[in-house]
Amino acid sequence: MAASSPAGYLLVLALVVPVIGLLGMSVTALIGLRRVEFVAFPVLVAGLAVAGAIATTVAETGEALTYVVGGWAPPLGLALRADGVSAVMLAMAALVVALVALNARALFCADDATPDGRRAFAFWSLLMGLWSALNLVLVGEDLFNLFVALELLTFAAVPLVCLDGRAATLEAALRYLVFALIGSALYLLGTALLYGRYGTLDIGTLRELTQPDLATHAAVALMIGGLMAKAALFPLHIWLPPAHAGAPAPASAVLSALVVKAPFFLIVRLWFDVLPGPPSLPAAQVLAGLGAAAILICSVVALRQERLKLMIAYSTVAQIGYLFLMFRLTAEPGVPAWQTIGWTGGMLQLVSHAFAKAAMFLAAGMIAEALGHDRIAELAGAGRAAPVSVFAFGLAGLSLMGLPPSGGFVAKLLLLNAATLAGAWWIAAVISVGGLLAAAYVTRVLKRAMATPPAPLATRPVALSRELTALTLALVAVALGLVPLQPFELLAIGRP
Amino acid sequence: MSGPTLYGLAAALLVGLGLYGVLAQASPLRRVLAFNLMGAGVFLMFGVAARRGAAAGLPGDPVPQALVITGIVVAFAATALAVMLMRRLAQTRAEEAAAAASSAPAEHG
Amino acid sequence: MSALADLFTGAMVVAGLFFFLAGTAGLLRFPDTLSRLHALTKADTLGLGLIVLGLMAQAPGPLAALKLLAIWLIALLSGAIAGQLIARAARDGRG
Amino acid sequence: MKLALDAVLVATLLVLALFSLAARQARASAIGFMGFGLVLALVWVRLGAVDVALTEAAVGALTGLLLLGATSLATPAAQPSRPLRLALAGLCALVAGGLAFLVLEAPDPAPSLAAAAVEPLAALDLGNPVTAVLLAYRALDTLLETVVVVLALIGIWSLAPDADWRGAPMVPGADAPSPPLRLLARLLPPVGLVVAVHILWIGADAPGGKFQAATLIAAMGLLVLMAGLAPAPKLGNTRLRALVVGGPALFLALGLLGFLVPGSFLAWPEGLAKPVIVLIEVALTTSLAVLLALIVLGPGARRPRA
Repeated sequence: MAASSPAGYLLVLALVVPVIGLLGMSVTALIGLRRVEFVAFPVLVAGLAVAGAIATTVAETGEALTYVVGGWAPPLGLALRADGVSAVMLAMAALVVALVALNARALFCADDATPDGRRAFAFWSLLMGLWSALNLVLVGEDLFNLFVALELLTFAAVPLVCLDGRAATLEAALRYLVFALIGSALYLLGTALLYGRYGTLDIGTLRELTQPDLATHAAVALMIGGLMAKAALFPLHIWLPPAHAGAPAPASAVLSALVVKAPFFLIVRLWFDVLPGPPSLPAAQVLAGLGAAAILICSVVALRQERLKLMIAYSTVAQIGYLFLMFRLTAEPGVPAWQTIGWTGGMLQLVSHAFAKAAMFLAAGMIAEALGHDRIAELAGAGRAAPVSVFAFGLAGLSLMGLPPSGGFVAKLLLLNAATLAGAWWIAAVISVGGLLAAAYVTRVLKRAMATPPAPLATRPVALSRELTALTLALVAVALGLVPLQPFELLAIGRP
Repeated sequence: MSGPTLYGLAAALLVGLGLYGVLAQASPLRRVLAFNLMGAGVFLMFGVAARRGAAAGLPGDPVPQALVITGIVVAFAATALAVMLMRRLAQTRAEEAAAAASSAPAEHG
Repeated sequence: MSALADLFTGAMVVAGLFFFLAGTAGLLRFPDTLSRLHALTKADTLGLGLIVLGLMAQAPGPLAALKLLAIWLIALLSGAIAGQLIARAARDGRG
Repeated sequence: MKLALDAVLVATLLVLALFSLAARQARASAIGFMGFGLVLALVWVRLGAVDVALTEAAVGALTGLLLLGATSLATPAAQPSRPLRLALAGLCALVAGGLAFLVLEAPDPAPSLAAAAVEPLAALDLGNPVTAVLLAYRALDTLLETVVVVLALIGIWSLAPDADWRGAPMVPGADAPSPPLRLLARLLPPVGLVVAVHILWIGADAPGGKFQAATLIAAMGLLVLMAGLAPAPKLGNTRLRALVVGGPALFLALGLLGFLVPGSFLAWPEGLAKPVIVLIEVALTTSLAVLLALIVLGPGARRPRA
């Protein structure tokens, strides 16, 4: 196992900086601050700097960063590692968290000692915990350490859903928790089987050891099954729409853009780094088939929603479906997965969806604040009340539809090409139909929002600076469309 | 049959029982209880691996034993969060029902 | 000496188990909460005491024997008070 | 003879598991689960994992307390349809059967890190390899796990109504404590504290350690509160908050100091490993005891008006 890289300490900082913020927030009075968000902002700046430093180091050296914690080399100790994909996703998470935080500042700014302080204290503390957990998922190399990361993520995400304390959102949070716990239990079960079989949980060590036998396949299947429930892959998605629609808009943005990507990322790790030998085509077909079903069915369901936030939540389930197509599209005989365009397409879909979806939820939140509701049928006038937000919503929609110029366009084009190359015509057809359905549900909202209201509306003004955070996220999603249309070097760094 | 194998089979049964309970029970409280049974089965799987890996004069491999200790504490935290969510849900439902009952006649009357 | 100690331990543990058995039979057979409680707490306290006494003969040193005794005392205390609490709950109609 | 004992334990364990799943009354099922936890602790002893047995016995009791306190919430809800239940039962039987097959087919000799874990013990000056795993080899797991517990507490606090969130939580029974309970709450805590300190202190060399000690202290604290001997603390209290985060903060700070000496995160300086580990364990025990007790007490609440 490799020793620590010179800049490996950055990986530790990525985990630890948000934790310092989290601990500090509980004792704001002790450190002389009256408001929780005063702790959050220095932490956000530091975290952004760390993520940026990791990304540039990995890109410049062309090698993965590694760190051996405490000097105890695996398999006894724990290692952290960031390859090209991890570095990109760390930067993505930091950017989304920071922009969402800028948007949330006005919503969660109460003094810690006041009654309203509950929401502010909970939101910022949980956001910090969530960010640390995400970073650990992205850099962890030990399957049990990753289990702890998943639990940290669950405990941060679930209470965010029911911050408003209504019975409906509490119920959504409880259902989310039950699904997440079943997922963790199955994941841990697979981990136990792998330890019993190989005596190590370090992914780097397992890669060398795993044999294509029943125990290994059963263990990985259990783990992937559990992670599928956490990633809300169809038909295990039923917890997601009420949870993501019930949370306050900034929380929804983080949950939909980042939290569901963490279990998906772990499935990718298990699939490509733990499973021995070339991936089996039938299993890839099953995952891709479920992804395709998610795209078709949940896009149609999104089209029929009456609430804007519920529609966006169903769109999340559909867009997650695209990610699972990747398992079929990277299975080219004789070519390592990360040199296929399916790999680039899948990863690009992941990143561009994160920015687009965060933008969309923030924009929806601003529109709901301006109008006082989020019923799609009564959106007329939104274009005048919150023009920047509606524009951001439209831009983000481009990415979901897969129209140029946007990251979603390039991602879906790459996936489409990969499907054609692999001869998987049904996947190509699903991608095309999915784009049309997304266009239908996005334009449905835009048309209503741009219409003139029948009577003059009483709207509340919304701060332009907050609208601009949504717009920035949407612009990043668009700018991702400039990524070259070929296997992308950065995403292959550090692959074996 | 050896002791660890026996406990391994018990662990397999507990996982099956717990999983069925989590999936098929209707009441959230029983689901949480079943989740704990399933968790116990999973931890026992680690325990059996630890016992089978006894070496160097130890009664068991200490690494999985330590993992189980961490896991037990995490499972406790999960149970607590679930129970508190249920409690709050019951309170809020009662409050919302009372509010609806008191406001409904006013609106129509 | 050790054979004698083993014999003592065996006899005490068997006697203790007998009281546990009797207490459990009472728990299962008696009609109402108070009499069940009566059977259970009395018999189990004595049963545990006998077993502890038997095991003290096997203890490696006086400190370990004292620890065993302490266990019995704590069980005695908490058993008595738990019995009281359950009886009160039963009296108040919460049992 | 020993196998017979194992068989009896396994049978009891499974019967209690079935009972707690199938019992009609929610309270019976919670009590069945507490019994299950006790038998499970014995099973851990039989598996040569005394540390785990102590943790299971201590934490299992708190879990049982939580479930028992929630039995009034068991609302009758619609069961899934019969065909669906049959399908689920089939699926679960398949999982259990597959696992049983894998248990029988487990590799022999089993892979193990026991030898690797024992080798550095002398340099760390520790006698208990489990403590070495928790606080040296895999210290990051333990650090993050305490953060998990802190986060769970914050999540629970966030469930409070706005007006009460910094107030004291409700303590069941504290308004009208019975005299015998007050007596117990006066007699038991000193004994419990001594036992907890003992368990913590020997943890470096023998089975025991911070989780077990912290759970015991938390239970003593809960007993005192439930007997009405002390009022529940206000959750907004800065000193209480400092107690909650103090342990994890010290652990993290010492871990970061490792960057300077001996040069790695969560590495302990040569020769000082044992004092540092004992210091962390003491600090974590204090924080975890407060954390666990507060988690059981729940979010801030208003006292119902008499």
